[in-house]
Amino acid sequence: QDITEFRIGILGGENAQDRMNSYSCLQDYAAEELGVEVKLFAPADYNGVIQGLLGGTIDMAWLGASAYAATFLQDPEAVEPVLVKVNMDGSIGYHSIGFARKDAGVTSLEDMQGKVFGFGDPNSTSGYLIPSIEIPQATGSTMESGDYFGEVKFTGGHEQTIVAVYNGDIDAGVTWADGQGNWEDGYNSGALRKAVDAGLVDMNELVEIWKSKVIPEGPVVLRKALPDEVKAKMTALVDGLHERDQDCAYGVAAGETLGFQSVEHSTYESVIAARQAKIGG
Amino acid sequence: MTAADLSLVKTEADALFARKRIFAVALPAIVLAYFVYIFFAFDIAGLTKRANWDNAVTLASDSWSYKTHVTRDNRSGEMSYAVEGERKGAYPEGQRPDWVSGDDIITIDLGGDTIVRLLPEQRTEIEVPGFGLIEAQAEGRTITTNLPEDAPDWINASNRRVAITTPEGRVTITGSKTEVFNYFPGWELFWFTFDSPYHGHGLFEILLGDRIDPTRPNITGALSDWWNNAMWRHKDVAWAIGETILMAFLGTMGAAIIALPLAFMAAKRFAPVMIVRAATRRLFDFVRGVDALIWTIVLARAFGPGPLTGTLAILITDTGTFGKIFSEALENVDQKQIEGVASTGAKPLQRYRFGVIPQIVPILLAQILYFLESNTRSATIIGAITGGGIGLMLTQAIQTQKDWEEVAYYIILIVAMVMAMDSFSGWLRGKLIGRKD
Amino acid sequence: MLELKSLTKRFGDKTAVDAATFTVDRPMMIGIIGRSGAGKSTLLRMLNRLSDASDGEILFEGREISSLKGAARREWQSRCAMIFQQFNLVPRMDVVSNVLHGTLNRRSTFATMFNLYPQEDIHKAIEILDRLGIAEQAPKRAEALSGGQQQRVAIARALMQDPSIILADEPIASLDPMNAQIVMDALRRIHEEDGRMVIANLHTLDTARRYCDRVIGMRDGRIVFDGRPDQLTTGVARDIYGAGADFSEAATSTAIETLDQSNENLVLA
Amino acid sequence: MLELKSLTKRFGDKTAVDAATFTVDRPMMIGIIGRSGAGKSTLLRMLNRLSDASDGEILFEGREISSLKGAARREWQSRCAMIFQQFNLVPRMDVVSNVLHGTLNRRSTFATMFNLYPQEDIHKAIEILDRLGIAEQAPKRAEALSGGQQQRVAIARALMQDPSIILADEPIASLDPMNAQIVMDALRRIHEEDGRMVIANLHTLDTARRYCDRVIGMRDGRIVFDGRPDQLTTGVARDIYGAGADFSEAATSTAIETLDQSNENLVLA
Amino acid sequence: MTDATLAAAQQRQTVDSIQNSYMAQVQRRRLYGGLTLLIFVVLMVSGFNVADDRNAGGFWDGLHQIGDYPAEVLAEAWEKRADLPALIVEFFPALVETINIAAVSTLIGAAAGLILSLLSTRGLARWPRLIPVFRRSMDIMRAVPEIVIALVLIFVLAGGPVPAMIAIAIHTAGALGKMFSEVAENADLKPVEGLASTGANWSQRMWLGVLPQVAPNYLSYALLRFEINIRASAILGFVGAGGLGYELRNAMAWGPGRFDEAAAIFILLFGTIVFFDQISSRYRNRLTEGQNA
Ligand SMILES: Nc1ncnc2c1ncn2[C@@H]1O[C@H](COP(=O)(O)OP(=O)(O)OP(=O)(O)O)[C@@H](O)[C@H]1O
Ligand SMILES: Nc1ncnc2c1ncn2[C@@H]1O[C@H](COP(=O)(O)OP(=O)(O)OP(=O)(O)O)[C@@H](O)[C@H]1O
Ligand SMILES: [Mg+2]
Ligand SMILES: [Mg+2]
Repeated sequence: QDITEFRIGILGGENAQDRMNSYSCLQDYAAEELGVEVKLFAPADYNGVIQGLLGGTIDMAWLGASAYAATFLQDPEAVEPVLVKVNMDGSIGYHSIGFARKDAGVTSLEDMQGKVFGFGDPNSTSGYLIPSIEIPQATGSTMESGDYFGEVKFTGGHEQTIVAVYNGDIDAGVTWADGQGNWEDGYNSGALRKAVDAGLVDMNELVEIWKSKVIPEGPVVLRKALPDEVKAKMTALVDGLHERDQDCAYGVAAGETLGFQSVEHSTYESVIAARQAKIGG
Repeated sequence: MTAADLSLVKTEADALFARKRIFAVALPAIVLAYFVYIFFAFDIAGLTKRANWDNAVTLASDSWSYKTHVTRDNRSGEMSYAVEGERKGAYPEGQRPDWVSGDDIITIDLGGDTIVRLLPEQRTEIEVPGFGLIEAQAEGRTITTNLPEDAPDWINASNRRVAITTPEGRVTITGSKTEVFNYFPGWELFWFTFDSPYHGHGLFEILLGDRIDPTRPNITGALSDWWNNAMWRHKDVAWAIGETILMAFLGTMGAAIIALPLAFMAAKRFAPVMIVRAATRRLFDFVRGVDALIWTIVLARAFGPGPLTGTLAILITDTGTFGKIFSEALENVDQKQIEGVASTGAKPLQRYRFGVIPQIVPILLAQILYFLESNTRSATIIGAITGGGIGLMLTQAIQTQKDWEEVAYYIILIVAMVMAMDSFSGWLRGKLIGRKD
Repeated sequence: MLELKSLTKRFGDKTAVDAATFTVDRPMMIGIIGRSGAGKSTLLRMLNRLSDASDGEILFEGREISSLKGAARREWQSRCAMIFQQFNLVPRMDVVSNVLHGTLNRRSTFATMFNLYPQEDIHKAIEILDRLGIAEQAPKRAEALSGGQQQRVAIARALMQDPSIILADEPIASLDPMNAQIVMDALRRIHEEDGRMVIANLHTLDTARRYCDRVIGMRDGRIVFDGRPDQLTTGVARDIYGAGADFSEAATSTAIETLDQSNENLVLA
Repeated sequence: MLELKSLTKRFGDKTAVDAATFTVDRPMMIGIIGRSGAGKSTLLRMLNRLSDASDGEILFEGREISSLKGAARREWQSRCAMIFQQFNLVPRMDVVSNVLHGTLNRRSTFATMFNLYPQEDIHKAIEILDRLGIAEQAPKRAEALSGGQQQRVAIARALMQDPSIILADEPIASLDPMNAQIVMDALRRIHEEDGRMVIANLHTLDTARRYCDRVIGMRDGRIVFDGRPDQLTTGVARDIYGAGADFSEAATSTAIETLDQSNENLVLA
Repeated sequence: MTDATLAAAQQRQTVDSIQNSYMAQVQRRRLYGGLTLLIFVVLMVSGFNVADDRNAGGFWDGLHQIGDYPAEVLAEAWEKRADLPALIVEFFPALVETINIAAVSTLIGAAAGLILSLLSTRGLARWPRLIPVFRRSMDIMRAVPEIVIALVLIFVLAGGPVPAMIAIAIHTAGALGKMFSEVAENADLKPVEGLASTGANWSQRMWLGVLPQVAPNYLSYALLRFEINIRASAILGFVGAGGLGYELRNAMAWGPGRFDEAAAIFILLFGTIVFFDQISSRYRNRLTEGQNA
């Protein structure tokens, strides 16, 4: 069957900056390639894109790992992952970073006993899902308030977590970073780096207290119901974007990358399992 | 009046005033007690300590100023110059701000005698008047400086990172790069970005002067470059505002059109069947109570993101509100007019048309126009969730902690938009209903 | 031509109209008098079929009226115009439109929804207004008119229906004496010139005496008097109004002369 | 003790009071007459400093009044009570509170908010009410009182201020003759018993003649007459009112006798 | 005789001219009415098309899916219905926070609105020259969406109820200020003048002369605002300012597995809104009726 238009959803949060703008080159290429109108959608809410993919109103999106898991768990037949971003060092992952204020005397998770700990957005992979699974493994107790930590809060997002830790509202929190480069720069990319660049925090005041295992970057997904030909074209387009137009690839990937490589559903099974576990518990 | 009577009146009056005093004291006392409870419930005491006024100052000053980044990559030694450190604001190859000079030794004049020199071998010198010369050198990840142990609090130095904040600008040095921020008042590149030939030309020059870009007339060229400004995105902003107003307009009007017939079903006088009436009223309560924000989520599944979803969310909520207001207006209509029309043998629809509609039209119009204005505000928020309109741009700008001048710009636009809608609806109300605001 | 057979209206326990029976064999001008609550309005409303009778029959030219339903009932209403004490116009619409409401029964619902009336109707409406001496008010909103003018608009609406009967429920009760006279004169003229039957509830004796060919007196829902105006003596009036010996007609009078007199007194004093 | 020196008030082009000049050397009861728009109200409002004079001076016991500002002005107002045609009470509050408002100038805002009036003031208020014959009304809401009673509450409020001057702007214009007399009697009694100066705008000649020691006539903002009541002949009155030969005093009279007569006529008619 | 016909002719003429001018008026009205209707319909239709076109999914395509999401939520909530009471208890503190935000901001906003309204009403203003200043500032307070203030304040005050409270209070002050001053404009000035003549100061005049008159209307508007503010505080929670709205968004965004929580929070929120809606409309009716009586 034919499609009359192609709709790309752009997810908010972790990698977003001028998203619509950065994607407009991709929009042009896709329109050229597919011969139909291509539209971009960037709802501020994670859930908007997920609902769009589930409801069939969004055809392609670059999801976070947890958002992909959420989509898969609600309807395994809705989307398939096709590509993933490759970092400058060739890896396809990033980390959840636990951090605290230096002058609070916290340098590791052990020091956090009885103190206030902050997650970001409960739908975020690095801001909630992964740390909520891995930190209890490290501490040996649950994440319930009063169990190991004195209190566990949700701040609402990476930015809020950073501000809250920096201001001393909470003793430690988690956010994401690529784990490349140096701590004092806030790593090469990530929420900390942006806060540093904006002049909101000084990395001298912060210390890293925990770092997760590598988390796979979220996949570019296509709706399964799309015609195979369309899927193939779009996969090829995004895959070859790096070679075709460096600037465009920079914009779409929100930073320097080595391009995209193809990815399987199996890469995300651990994240899906983590999310599944959350539902169960 | 006898003396006895009079003293009786006096005691009564005393009692009256005693009562009034108790009442006058009791009410504020209750409110005060509530505030005390809130003081602790909201932890106001802790909050005043935690409040980060530095952030407030940073944000406030950023909203009316911009900074130009001068960055040296301490590994490659490459220099870059960019407004707000953004690619779109980067100076074209070979150009740089006029307060930067030198080739081997790059001298950055931050003004007020504050001078930064970027020397070879990742060395940096900073002259701060009244403090002296600060020297720093990056080797690998380590920074060595000539700073004393007890540096003043505008310097934050460790062996990995040095940050110096002066009134003239900011310098941060890490192993990977040295960044100098120079602050200027105003919204740079608001009209044209660096890649536009019109950058740096005044209004008169563009309007009256010679052709700047030989391929295009000045006015059209300048307009199009301004309209397509990549930094401030005037075109997208205009579309976004249009989309926001569109959502408010369609949602409000659509709701009014749907609510009017339904309101008849909820009004006692027109729907004698109790069950129909109660059912319609509960329906109104329900759609109103759920709230537009939740509707956006429900609707996102069916329609995906976009302005239509926002429109429908407003439409559904307001159908409930209008339904309630309209049916109340219908309950209060004057029976005389209806009877007058009915007595001529008019058919039911005609009775409504002439007996009822003329009476409720002023109330309806006033309410619809009032909601049009308030929905413009709601549409800003709803747009942020459903992915449309100026609200999305604003929340994005805030959340990504981008430049606050952009945030300030959007806020001003939103306020202007809502105020414009407010006066427009007030004007229209005056036109249609006649005076009374 | 009009016959009422023990027409009765009950509101719960209360019998507002109690077996009213009378016959009118030619178009006349009939006044119904009685004190407040006697059932006058209720009677007229049953005649116009604004409310249903609890019992009894109404026959007009042999046809049973009180059981008509739906379109037939509306058709009857269009032949039996009603004028109200409070005028019951649509105040926000202009005078001509209000008069044109008299044609609603004949016109399609669709056209009237958009306020579309044939030109000849509009012309006729203005002519009727002219006949009542208020043609200049035609384009004004009804609410901008004085009480007397509004009542004449109501009469114009009634005439627009081209009715066989005009019912008037205390048409002058909320008017000053001057306007009251104009309105009653208009009703009388319509009766005389067009030969239409007019039944008017009146709350003053002298108006009834002066304008009507026949007077019906009601008390507590029952018809207690039915005769020529000259048969209406003060004694009979006392019966109808249930008043004691201190009953003075002047207290209910709206005639201009009497009042003029007291006005003059005021001015001269 | 009170001296006006070419006191003038202009509203845009219009000169409402035009160089009014007069001197009062001892507490008297003064009536100001003149037809509607003559500037009587404006004059009193300037005296009380409710509005500012455009030109001229007011001196009271040698002190310049018309340039006072802020607290000093309010202090003057508390010494110079004003009574209005429409009473200007707080309708939703009880009578005693309304009387106590006369002490506001002495009370802080805080005390007012919490109704902290000293007991002696409350008792004094009731005594004043009793003096005016309305002590029984003390706990009622002001709006529940008749016009004459409300005006007496207003006088009580004025007395509560313990003022040197009482200004009254047509105090009886909205009262019936019966109540008018009671109110004027009260004002006269206050003047005589307490020795306070009373200046009253009056729109009827006979009231002025009957109650005042001195009458000032205004026309088009200017003072055209200033003398004893007995100097106020019909000719002078014609000048003040600018009336033609058809001028009849009765038309503006509120005396009870004349009106009673016309009322009777109405009843008898 | 000729006189009579002449008069009749003249009469005829005036009627003719009235008929003509009225017909002209009717034509004009029909034209304008038709045009307005046309413009409105065109605006609606084209507006709808634009919105439909710029949306991800089309209106007609999506219509049949409208029940999908609620169905999922309800199905899961029904499955776990046994947990609902426990969840409702669990989220109750968040509800209290939401209501507290609304109550405090209504109180503060109404107090500010009260003062602003008096200061910006002709005839009552303390400084008549500053009326435009106060009016404009109310306009601005009203125009800034709460979410904007809240999001900005979060950076200074960190998360929690206070930014939301301040944001709503500011908006409330502007909105109530306007409504209040409309009421105050119609207040009877006689008592105020009466008090002024005794030497009462501005606050005494307002407290005794104006407030008793306007109190019922003010109270009724404030109640209406309170109800609106409960909604607003829930919405602000939605974008991260604490309270019940935030919990709801988290639960809904998480998707299956926490739909039972979503349902519980929804029941709480909906119940609260309806509850206060009913209470406030009852009291408002009482207040305004009591005044007319
Ligand atoms: N809808 C109603 N429901 C109950 N009782 C009614 C109703 N309408 C009228 N009544 C009662 O019926 C009686 C007759 O009322 P009706 O209005 O016919 O009297 P009336 O003679 O027209 O009096 P008025 O001069 O006051 O108009 C009155 O006692 C009235 O209370
Ligand atoms: N606030 C105002 N603005 C403009 N003109 C005013 C104002 N107040 C009064 N005037 C004018 O000043 C003139 C004098 O008015 P004033 O009220 O003093 O007359 P008066 O003698 O008290 O009349 P009345 O018997 O009607 O109360 C009138 O022509 C009036 O129109
Ligand atoms: Mg009646
Ligand atoms: Mg006056």
